[in-house]
Formats: sequence, C-alpha cells, structure tokens
Amino acid sequence: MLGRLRDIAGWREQVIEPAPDTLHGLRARLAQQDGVLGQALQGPGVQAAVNKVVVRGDAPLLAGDEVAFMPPMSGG
Amino acid sequence: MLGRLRDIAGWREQVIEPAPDTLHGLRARLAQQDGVLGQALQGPGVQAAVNKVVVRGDAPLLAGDEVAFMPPMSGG
Amino acid sequence: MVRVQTAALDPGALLGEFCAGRTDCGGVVSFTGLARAATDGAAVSVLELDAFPGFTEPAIEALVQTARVRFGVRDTMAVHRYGAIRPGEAIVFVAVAAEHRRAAFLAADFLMDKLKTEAPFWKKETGPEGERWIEPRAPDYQDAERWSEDI
Amino acid sequence: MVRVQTAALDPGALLGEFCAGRTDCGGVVSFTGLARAATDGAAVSVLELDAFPGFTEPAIEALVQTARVRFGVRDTMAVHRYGAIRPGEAIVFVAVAAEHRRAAFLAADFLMDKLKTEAPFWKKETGPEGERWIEPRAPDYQDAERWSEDI
Repeated sequence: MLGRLRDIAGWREQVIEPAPDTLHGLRARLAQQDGVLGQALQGPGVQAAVNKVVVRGDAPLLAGDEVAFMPPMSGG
Repeated sequence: MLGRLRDIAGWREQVIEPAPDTLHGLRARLAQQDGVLGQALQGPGVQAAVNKVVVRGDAPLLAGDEVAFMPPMSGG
Repeated sequence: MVRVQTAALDPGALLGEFCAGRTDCGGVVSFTGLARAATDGAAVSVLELDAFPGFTEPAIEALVQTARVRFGVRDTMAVHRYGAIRPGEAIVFVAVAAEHRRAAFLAADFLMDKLKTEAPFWKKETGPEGERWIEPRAPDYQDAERWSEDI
Repeated sequence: MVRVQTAALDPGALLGEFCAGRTDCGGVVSFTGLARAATDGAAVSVLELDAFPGFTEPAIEALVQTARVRFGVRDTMAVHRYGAIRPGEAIVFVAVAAEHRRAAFLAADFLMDKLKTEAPFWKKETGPEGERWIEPRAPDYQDAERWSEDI
C-alpha cells in the first residue's frame, strides 16, 4: 500500500494466505477485511502493480506474487 | 592593455609620464612608440576606459588616471 | 546514474563528483530541489515522501534516458531522497553534462518537469494544521505540457 | 555574490555553500562551465582568460541584477575564474535560488547567455597549432538574442 492508501489501510505490507487467484479476488478479499480500504482501492487513479509491473484490469496471481496498490502519484 | 592588445604591445601596464592631456594624445603617444600597436588601438571594436569607466571618443586626462584599452570582449 | 535513498542528500558533493575529470563537456547544469518551510503560505514541519523501491528507480531511469536521447547530452545524474525530509534539506538532485550549455539546460529543465509530474512518489506534508497528501500543482502540469510538442 | 578569481574554482563547494540553510526556496539551478580539451575538433592545452579586475566584476554584477529583477529570483551567485585554465577545470559557476524552479531555470539560462556574450573577458586558446584569441561563437549570439523580446 503506497501513499494515502497506506494511511487508510493502517499497514504497508501484508502477507495474504492463501493467495487469491486473481487481482480482483485480492481486491475482494481486502474489501472484506476493511470496507473503507476496499472502497479506496476502487478510487480514481488507483493503479495496481504485480511484481513491480503496472497491470490494468484483472490479472492472475500466483503464490509469492507481490501486489502494490498505488494512488495517483505526487511526482518528485 | 587587455586581451590581444597586450600580446601586440608586449606589455600589460605602463606608467606614461608626463601624462598626455587627452585620450587622443595618449593614443598618439603610443602610436609614436609602436606603430603596430597604434594601428591596433584604432581597430574595430576597441574601447577605452578611463578609471574603469568606458569612454567614447576623446576625454581629458589627469596625472594618475588609469586608461585601459579593450579589444572586443570574448565573453565569459 | 539514478538512485533513490533515504539518507540525506548532499548537492555539493554530488555536483563535485559529477564534474570531476570531465574534459569533453563544456557545461554542467544542476537542479537541487529543497524542502520549503511553507507552501502556499502554510507552514510545513516535515515532508514525507513514499517511494516504491524497485519500481521508482526504473521509472526515473526511463525519464533520464528520454532526456538523454532527446537533447543529445553526454551524461546525467538523478538522485532522489525519500522518507522524512525537513525544511532546507534537499529532496532531489539532477545534473546534466553536455558539450554545449543549451542542451544541458534543456535536458535538466525537461527532466525536472517530468520528475515533478511522473516520478512514482507520494508526498505528505505535515504542518501545524495536520497532514496533507499532495499531488502535482497546476503549474507543474503546465510546465510538463511544454515538452509535448517538439521545440 | 559576484567574484572573479585566479584560484581554482570548486563547483561542489560553491553549490553546497549556496544551498545551505535555505528554507524559502524550492529550487536551486546551477551552471558550471568547464574548459574542454578540444573546441571544434582542435585540441586545447590551456585556455587563458584575461580579466580587468575592478571593471569585470561590476559588469557581471549588472547582468546578475538584471536577471534577479527580470525573473524575480531570491538569490544568485556568480564566480568566474581567469588566468590559465586547464581542460576539465571550471571556468565559471553560476547558481540561482528561487521559490519555484521555473524562475531559477530561466534566470540561470539568461545569465549564462549574457555572461557568454557581454562579460568583460578576453580568451586565448593554446593548442598544438599555436595561440588563438577567441570571440563569442555565433550560437552564443543567437542564444543571447532569445532574451531580447519578453517571453
């Protein structure tokens, strides 16, 4: 969780087991745990990266994959 | 004598006594000493400064005045 | 050279290192971004930058490569700090070396405009009125927009 | 601060000094001019700059003041070396601090263009083919010309 998403979640990194099969599945799992965070992840401009590569839409996940959720960037 | 004028004259600074009354007089004196330098002082873009102030045309001189002859500047 | 770091950033040392031994470049332009004690009149006691190590560096590297090719400059350096930054401390240092100064100025200017809008950082300002997550300012977008057509 | 000196010029130390303790400026742009080992393909073993101390500094100061007023920047530094300068050594260092980076870039760019064409220095390059007094290059005049209309 990066930027303001980290503040909303209250955590930066978390191991989620068992791993959901897809990015959509992960979003659903997170929304179930924390409705406010689930809503924030649907917010405008929020991007997901799987293993440090930006992914649009859904994507399959494997155990050990790293998923990052990024709000709109502030720039340097 | 600054820049290439110093190379032409072969000197940088010189005390000239008695001081000529005017800048024109000084130029004439220098040309008398050194014809090549005299010609260079008439060259395009050569400026004179009396006591570090640029002077156009002729100007009166007093004993102790500092006169500088400057070829076109190279810039920094 | 591209680097992100949490350690304090020393612009003088970086410029010294970058200029050392260059006999093929006539000009080096540097930009140092400093944390200000106030933005738009509001006091800032600390600026916190969140980065995504492993993702942020390649994104900056891509901007640097674009600048290098577009302006034909010889060398570039970009060092960006993240974590908690106090007013007066350096946030970013960029340097560009080129044969002639025009290319160096353009490349540094371009690179900063791009970094300010496209680099993967998330910024939070903390002041007496609390915390505030910030996004690029309108002038930042306008600055970056200048490069969208060939000049 | 404006200074001309025959001593070696340390860009890193100057930038460090210039940035130290600034909490009111978001951006510092610097330019360092380095002596090149070759110009237009001709090797240069030493560059000699002649200055007119007492005349050269005020002329530079006037250019600096113009830049400061025109671009509304907070602070400027201009240090110019003269005498014999070897390839790789710094000839000139200029730094500009401003609240926002755009003004700092413009002022530094402007100041360098002006210095390159109007500063009272006389330059001689010495290489294997002998000595050569030099004047501003055509691109220098074109660069300086850019500022003759308001932008």
